[in-house]
Amino acid sequence: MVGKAHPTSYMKVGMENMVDISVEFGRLRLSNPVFTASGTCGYAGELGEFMDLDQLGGFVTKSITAQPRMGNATPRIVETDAGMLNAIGLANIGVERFILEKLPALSKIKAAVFVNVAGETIEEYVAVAQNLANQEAVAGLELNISCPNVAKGGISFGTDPEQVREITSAVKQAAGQKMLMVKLTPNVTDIAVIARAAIDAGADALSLINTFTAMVIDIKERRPVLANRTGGLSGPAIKPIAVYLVNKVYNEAAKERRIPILGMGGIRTVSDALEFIIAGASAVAVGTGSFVEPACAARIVEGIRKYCADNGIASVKELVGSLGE
Amino acid sequence: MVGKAHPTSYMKVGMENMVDISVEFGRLRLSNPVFTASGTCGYAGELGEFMDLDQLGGFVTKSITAQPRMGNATPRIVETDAGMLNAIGLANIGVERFILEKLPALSKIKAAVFVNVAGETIEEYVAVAQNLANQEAVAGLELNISCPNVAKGGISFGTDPEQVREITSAVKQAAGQKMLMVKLTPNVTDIAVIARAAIDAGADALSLINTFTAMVIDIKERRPVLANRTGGLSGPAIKPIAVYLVNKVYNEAAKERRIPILGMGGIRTVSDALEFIIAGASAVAVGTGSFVEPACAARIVEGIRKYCADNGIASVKELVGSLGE
Amino acid sequence: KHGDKTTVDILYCVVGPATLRMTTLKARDKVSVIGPLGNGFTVPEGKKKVFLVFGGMGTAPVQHLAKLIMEGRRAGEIEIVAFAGAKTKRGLPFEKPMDEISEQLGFAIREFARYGIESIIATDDGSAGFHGLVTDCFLQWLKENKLEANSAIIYSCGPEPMLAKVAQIAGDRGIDCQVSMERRMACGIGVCQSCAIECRLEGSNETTYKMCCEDGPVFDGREVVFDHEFARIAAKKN
Amino acid sequence: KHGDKTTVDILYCVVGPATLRMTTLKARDKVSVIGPLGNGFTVPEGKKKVFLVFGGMGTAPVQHLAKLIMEGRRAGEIEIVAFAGAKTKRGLPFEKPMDEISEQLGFAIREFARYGIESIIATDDGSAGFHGLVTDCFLQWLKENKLEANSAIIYSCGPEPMLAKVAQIAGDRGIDCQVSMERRMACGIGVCQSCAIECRLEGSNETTYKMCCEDGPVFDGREVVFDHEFARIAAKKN
Ligand SMILES: Cc1cc2nc3c(=O)[nH]c(=O)nc-3n(C[C@H](O)[C@H](O)[C@H](O)COP(=O)(O)OP(=O)(O)OC[C@H]3O[C@@H](n4cnc5c(N)ncnc54)[C@H](O)[C@@H]3O)c2cc1C
Ligand SMILES: Cc1cc2nc3c(=O)[nH]c(=O)nc-3n(C[C@H](O)[C@H](O)[C@H](O)COP(=O)(O)OP(=O)(O)OC[C@H]3O[C@@H](n4cnc5c(N)ncnc54)[C@H](O)[C@@H]3O)c2cc1C
Ligand SMILES: Cc1cc2nc3c(=O)[nH]c(=O)nc-3n(C[C@H](O)[C@H](O)[C@H](O)COP(=O)(O)O)c2cc1C
Ligand SMILES: Cc1cc2nc3c(=O)[nH]c(=O)nc-3n(C[C@H](O)[C@H](O)[C@H](O)COP(=O)(O)O)c2cc1C
Ligand code: FES
Ligand code: FES
Repeated sequence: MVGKAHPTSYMKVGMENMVDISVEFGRLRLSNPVFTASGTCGYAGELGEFMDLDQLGGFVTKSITAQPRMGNATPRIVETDAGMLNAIGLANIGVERFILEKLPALSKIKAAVFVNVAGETIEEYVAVAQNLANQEAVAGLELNISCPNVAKGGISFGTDPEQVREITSAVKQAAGQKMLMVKLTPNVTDIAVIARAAIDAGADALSLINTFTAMVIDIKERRPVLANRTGGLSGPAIKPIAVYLVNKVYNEAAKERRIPILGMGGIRTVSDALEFIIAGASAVAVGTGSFVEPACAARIVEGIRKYCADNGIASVKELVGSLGE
Repeated sequence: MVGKAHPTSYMKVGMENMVDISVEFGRLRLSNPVFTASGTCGYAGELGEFMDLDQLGGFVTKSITAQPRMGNATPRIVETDAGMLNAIGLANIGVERFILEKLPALSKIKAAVFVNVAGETIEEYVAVAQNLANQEAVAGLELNISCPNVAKGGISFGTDPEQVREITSAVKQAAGQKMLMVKLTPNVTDIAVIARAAIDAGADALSLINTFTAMVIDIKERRPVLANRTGGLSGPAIKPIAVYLVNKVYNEAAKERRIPILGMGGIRTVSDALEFIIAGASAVAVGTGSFVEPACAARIVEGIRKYCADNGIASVKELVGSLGE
Repeated sequence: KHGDKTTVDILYCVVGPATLRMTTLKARDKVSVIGPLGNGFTVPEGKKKVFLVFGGMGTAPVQHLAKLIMEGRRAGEIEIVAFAGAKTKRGLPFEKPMDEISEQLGFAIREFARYGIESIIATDDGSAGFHGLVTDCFLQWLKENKLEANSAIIYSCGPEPMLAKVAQIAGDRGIDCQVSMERRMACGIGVCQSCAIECRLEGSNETTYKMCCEDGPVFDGREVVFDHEFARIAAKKN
Repeated sequence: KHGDKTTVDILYCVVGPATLRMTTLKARDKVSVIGPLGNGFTVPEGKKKVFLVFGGMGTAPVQHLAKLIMEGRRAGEIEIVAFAGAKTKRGLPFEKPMDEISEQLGFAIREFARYGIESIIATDDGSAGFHGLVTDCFLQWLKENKLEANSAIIYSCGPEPMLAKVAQIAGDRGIDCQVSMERRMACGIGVCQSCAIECRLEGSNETTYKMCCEDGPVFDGREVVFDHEFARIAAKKN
């Protein structure tokens, strides 16, 4: 059992250097299991002031679409108990400008770069994937079929196993050698069914969870606070649901197919990250947590190293899916 | 628009007495729209010390099954950010003892009494309903097809429209003249589909939401904190999702069929309750909020009266489903 | 600055969960602050007449601007007139009650009078100063006084409908105008796109979103698309 | 009680979110408290020898019990011996360091010595007092001393495995024993069924759940089903 070893601080110093926190994420080997989540860290440049991006295991960009998108009207966010709603509406500069203006900087960081791909039609998704397939700086694509904040596309692709299969295999083909990670929505009856559909259609990895569709009402005005009416709930509020879903997908879909999971939803501390890893995630992503503390992800990397050292765990890989009876 | 009228305090005092906070809930007329939620207020007697139960509009009992149930092993609960997980496992004294020991006291309160009915098979549900059909103290039944904390029955009935139809019509028949309210789970892809299935099969009212399946992991022991491994997430954390789902069910199922909704999920303040009412709930229930403050529901009743008075609203009925563009 | 310590005063108004949490802070609590973020008001060369038009808690930043100008190198060249708006007398965000004589002399607000700045108050209900909106009060002043538009500039901070009106007044008369905008912000550093402000692209009819946290909060009055119905319309279009 | 005010001391240990929040309270903050809830230790007539066996923060309630007994009407008839357990010397929840002479005299803990109560310390690592579990220390005392079981009673509070051991020791020797149990509680008033404790039904092999908040926290040592594997087993059965 963990927690019973009590090395002296001298030993700990030694241990921390000996601990291996690198992980295998499909065919990628990452220096550590911590990513930033899509939409919460821009295109990397902005965060550089607050944290050394080389410390991250992976970096996921804001969703990119074939054409630039202005996004929704404001208010686009509202705070809730232990969480927030957002309805940004996939505001982004479009894949062409992304490649020209943002990718060069991204190519310099050590973290594995995943570009989050979104669209309103399968063709749009495919177009973005084709554009990125030959970009060396890109380690993989994250297929966003789970955005609750756009009228067309987005989540509607992610709730029906048949559509998941179709879009996944289309994008897989377009993505060439790039690793394809499919991002799942929690707004479904059985997430394992969707996970298996994605895997069957060629997904190399799964990421979960995206946000829950939700609403906050201004009781004075008697209308929704967000201009988009609804938004996606993220943050610590959803963490226990996210941990459960990661464990479910791990047990019922990912484990036997050896498909790695990127777990997220409310991660803010080392202990939150470890819950996801123990539940079955090979890596974790920090989203809303970065708003409260821009260097949150980097702090978690160090915390994981310390946890392993303190508990005599030689490699963080031992922890993945180690949830006991 | 609300919030623009500024009566003097003298007028307010007058207004508060003139305001009508009674609601029609199907064919029941309730003195006000506030209930206690199933499982969070026992069988009423226990709460009597902390609040005058006659102040409530409605009272929903803990789930009752055909046979007594001991419930799950402990720990049965764990606190989370702005919420809690529970896995009580439908511990209850069984319908026979309930009628003998608990119903007499319940028959004395003015609030409309709904008995929450649960089971592992349709036959069990029917048996409980038959036992209650002739009890005068019972205003209606709440059909719990959404409990995530039992191995058999519970939520499995509530996620498939076909099963919802089957169990609803079976219990409807057994329930005789009693009002039948069906309690929906949020753990589905499209809650409106389930809502329509219940209505088609004879539901007189809908209540939502029950809890979200969730998990908290003890990272030292590397196992779930709850003995049942998973539990149901309730409390303020889930409120924005619950408000959205109530609004969705109202717009896509309940409104045109004139089926009242009992809205719940994280209600703790007057303003929370009003969000649900504006979203489309004819009445609201306080669950986890009663643990923090046993008299929470009664305080909300007074707050609703005050809100109406302050805003020149003659009847709370005007607010139901009044969400604007 | 006191020796090796820097002291910062934070003037805030409780409007939501974050500011409510701030009230629970006690002495010696540690808070982590990222800043300064975004831009600020700028005073272009050649400006001789400065108008401050503000309402509610919008007072805080313009009061600070007035202090900077009057303590700065160009203090001698610049004349400031401040217009403060509030719903009622009690809503004025100033500590001390006004004194009637100063008010008649045009120095209604002590915080400004300290720097010799003329100040005029408007209340929606007329319980103090001008009876009406602060923007109507400002308009009346403009009617009653001669002004060389080129060397004048308006700084405004407060509720958005007020900013819209001020920007319109400025636009109509060709007076430069800087407005300090407000949006709900999640990250404050330009990564989340939550604080979008619709802005006109120069020399075109098209608009783009700028980020209030990074590109603002101060924008040129001509640039911002103030359309209160915009939010609703856009939402319906989707 | 001070005049018309009643003062209550709350001794608590930070173990989770609720106790952590308690640390943020400041003087004059208002808190709403419901209580007292549940039962407490009772001292049946005829008891002459009282053993207190406790560990960690379980010290708080038994220390209070000792005070009540020694200040009560039967103080003269009753003799108390206290056994305090901790992992290490530093883990002992007492304010002042022990003094060696008192320790040799059997009055290791000042808080008890004040009332003339004999006290013995056990630490898991032997850094103070007896080297080993507090229950082994207690067992050794029982071996070395004569005791009339009927007129003795044991009160215990602390980690559940310790309570289980104490209850077993008591059961084996026919000594009355009251254990103060702990469960995660949501409501505290018997409505939510979260704090279940499996108890034997008298005169049968069956068990039932009692509620720690309402029927406890103090239970008869014979009544409680201490089975650490129970939780897991039951979970698997479902
Ligand atoms: C860059 C920036 C800095 C800020 N700094 C601070 C700060 O340091 N501290 C802080 O607490 N807040 C600050 N704010 C918040 C902001 O000032 C307030 O949200 C805003 O002023 C509303 O305040 P209020 O509700 O008190 O105003 P209200 O009392 O609602 O309105 C004040 C006055 O504005 C005028 N007005 C209102 N509506 C209209 C209309 N339709 N047309 C014309 N005029 C109108 C009227 O004269 C009215 O009396 C800042 C905002 C920004 C953008
Ligand atoms: C009615 C009631 C009242 C309470 N009152 C308070 C209160 O006022 N304030 C408060 O903060 N908490 C209170 N508690 C909490 C409770 O006392 C603690 O959760 C518990 O004592 C654990 O404390 P610890 O972690 O410090 O003990 P630990 O340091 O983990 O253990 C202390 C000692 O217990 C013994 N022990 C441990 N494991 C075993 C074993 N397997 N076998 C035999 N002996 C063992 C050992 O001697 C050990 O050194 C109360 C609990 C109850 C039920
Ligand atoms: C402001 C904001 C913007 C987001 N934008 C995107 C996006 O563009 N694409 C996407 O796939 N997910 C997006 N997400 C979802 C996050 O990547 C993440 O899945 C979710 O927020 C849960 O994690 P968290 O609780 O740590 O934030 C966004 C989340 C937030 C809060
Ligand atoms: C401790 C606990 C026990 C519950 N037991 C039941 C139950 O027996 N039957 C049921 O239908 N719902 C049960 N619920 C769900 C609540 O009735 C309610 O639907 C849910 O908690 C959301 O509301 P809240 O956030 O206000 O608690 C229980 C909830 C809690 C927290
Ligand atoms: S607050 Fe995040 S971009 Fe401005
Ligand atoms: S804590 Fe609710 S029944 Fe004991």
